[in-house]
Amino acid sequence: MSEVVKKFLYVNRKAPYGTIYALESLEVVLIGAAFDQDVSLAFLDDGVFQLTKGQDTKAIGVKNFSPTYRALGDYEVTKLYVEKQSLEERGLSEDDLQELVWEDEDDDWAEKPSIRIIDRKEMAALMADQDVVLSF
Amino acid sequence: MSEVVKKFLYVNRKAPYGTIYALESLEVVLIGAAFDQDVSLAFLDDGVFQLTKGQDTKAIGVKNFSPTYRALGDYEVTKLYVEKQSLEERGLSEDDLQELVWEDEDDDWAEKPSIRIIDRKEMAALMADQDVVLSF
Amino acid sequence: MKFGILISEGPYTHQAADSALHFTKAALEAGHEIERVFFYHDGVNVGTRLSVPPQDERNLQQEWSALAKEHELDLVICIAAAQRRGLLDENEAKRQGKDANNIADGFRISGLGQLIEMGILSDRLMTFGD
Amino acid sequence: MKFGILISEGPYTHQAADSALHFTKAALEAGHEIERVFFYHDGVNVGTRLSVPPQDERNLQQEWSALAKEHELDLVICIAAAQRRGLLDENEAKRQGKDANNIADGFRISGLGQLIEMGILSDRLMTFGD
Amino acid sequence: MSTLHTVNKSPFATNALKSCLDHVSDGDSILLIEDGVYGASNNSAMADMVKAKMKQISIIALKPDLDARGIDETRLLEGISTTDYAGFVEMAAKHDLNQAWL
Amino acid sequence: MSTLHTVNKSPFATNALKSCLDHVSDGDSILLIEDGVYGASNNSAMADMVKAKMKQISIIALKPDLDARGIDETRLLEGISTTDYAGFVEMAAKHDLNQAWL
Repeated sequence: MSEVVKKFLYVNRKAPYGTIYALESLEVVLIGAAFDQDVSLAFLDDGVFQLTKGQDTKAIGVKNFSPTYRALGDYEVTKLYVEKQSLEERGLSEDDLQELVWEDEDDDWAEKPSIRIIDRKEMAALMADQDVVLSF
Repeated sequence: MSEVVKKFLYVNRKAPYGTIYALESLEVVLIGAAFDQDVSLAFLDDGVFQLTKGQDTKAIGVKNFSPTYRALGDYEVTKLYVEKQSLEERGLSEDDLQELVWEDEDDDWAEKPSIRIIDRKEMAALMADQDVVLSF
Repeated sequence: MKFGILISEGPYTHQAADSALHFTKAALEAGHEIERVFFYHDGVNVGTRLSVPPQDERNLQQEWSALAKEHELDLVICIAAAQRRGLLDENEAKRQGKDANNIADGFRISGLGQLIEMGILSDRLMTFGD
Repeated sequence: MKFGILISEGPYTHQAADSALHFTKAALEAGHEIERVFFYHDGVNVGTRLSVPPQDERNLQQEWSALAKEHELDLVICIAAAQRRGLLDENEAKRQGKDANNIADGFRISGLGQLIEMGILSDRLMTFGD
Repeated sequence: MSTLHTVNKSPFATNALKSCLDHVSDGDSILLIEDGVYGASNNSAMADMVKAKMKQISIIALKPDLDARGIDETRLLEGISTTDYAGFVEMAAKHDLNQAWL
Repeated sequence: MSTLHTVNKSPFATNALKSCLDHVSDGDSILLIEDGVYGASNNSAMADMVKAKMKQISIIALKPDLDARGIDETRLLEGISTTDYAGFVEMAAKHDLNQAWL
């Protein structure tokens, strides 16, 4: 719609299912992908829980949207920054998260990881270097 | 409506104005007063902020409901338990709270204080000794 | 045993209305009675018939309405909370001069006294909120 | 300077819709432009014309509608969030087979793309939520 | 007299679990539901606070909510048991009182 | 480049202020609004955490929200200034970016 390319950061600080913010944040990301902006996602505090493996919502009757994160690569949303300290405080490591990948067109469609574990300082720097921050 | 008298405790743990829970809790207390039950109010955590003096909401355009606490005595709601540790953590003392009183019919209408500062242990004991707890 | 159920948050935004639904179903299956279900704060929004959640998600209003029909549950929406949030039945709409109402089948609007009464008449009052 | 305003919580329950209103008024008074006001999550409930807050309280829907009229503001309610929560305009009601609608004057329902577009077109995007 | 306390918030996000733990009486139970089940996980910064109370009271986590969040048995703090909605109802009936920490 | 961070939660209730303080950059400002203004009060258990960051960044509290909650100037942490909605708008324009800590 315009040739402006802005840096958009989606900040996810809340756990999934207890409240709807994680799901409705993901809905914005999916729609936003069509706008060809420079998109990053940040997961910190309880937001890191959104990416954990093995979510099974059958018994609470709520839609399991965790598989949708695996589709983000196809939408060219490939930069998911996860804060190391937030994982550690919650007793989690990278192994507890889903494996998310994207295919790099410029590198013979090689599969590359979308999740990048960064520390708190790098997260602060990432946040400072944006044009638009959307908080959920 | 019935001759059962139950011990009702209204637990207030949230600050006023940022969310509506404090106001809508007070509305339940006022209606509940007509039912002749044994009513107590507990203020702990951010709930202690509900009782502070000097609230002036003009500039935020929201109704100031702090004067309503002063009317509770007339509704025979006379037991407002405030947790000492919650006050201290917030840098508050009893002097920062409104003075709330009730008139004791059995003591020649003597004015008595409605606020009772109790410590955490007494608060736990108060909570355990109820028939119905309503949490806000 | 008689349970009273208090729901303090709106559907979908918070899980409270889901948890309360599952608890209520489990209580009925175990042979308990449900004295009343009272909707307060944003909980009143569970009772709008105008919601249209995505096809692949649960419809909480319909599930509550169906459960109420099956078990003759008393689903009560607080009138004061409902007025603030725009939840009306036909009478309220008329009384307030509004041209539409949005309450769903199986819900009724009444006063806060019904919450206190539920506390008195129930053996246990369970709160689901935020 | 152009501001975009995002409101993520419902009226009265959270102060967010109040804070956003005061900010928007102050921005207009200072001579800034408001690119758009976008209502998401429970924020969509600001736009119901069926709310009847107590007489001695502010009426947030009416204040937003009046401000929009005076300054030709674009008040956009997210369609996906609105469907879940039962906020409909006449078209949506028809499309969904509902017998009533509840949107207030001055608000319009549209897609999430309008939020992204607001982020692109505004100099600053301000978020008021919970 | 004993109370069933329910906690539905993540202990990393709000002070609800901490405040609940500070106000329980001997013989009470805490049922962790919704985002509250994160308080049942081991190796977290909250684990010691939770463990310290487990001599005095029982802590139970709702399995449907654990499952939704991908928390399996290997990630539970030792001594925390799980239950389903039927068990939740049973616990509510067994205790004299319910207190929700919202 | 600098950011205006807004915090609208009580620091005694949620971790929003703490997380914000952990992620600010030099030259940023934090504006405390709504229940966030409780973070501006002195003598509280949170005061040291807030004070520690004040060399690096400015912390401002919204006066209409302080007034609503009965927090007068004698109760403010030293070094915290106040502003009104017009000042809020000015700050938002002056900084390059707004980040809300919800």
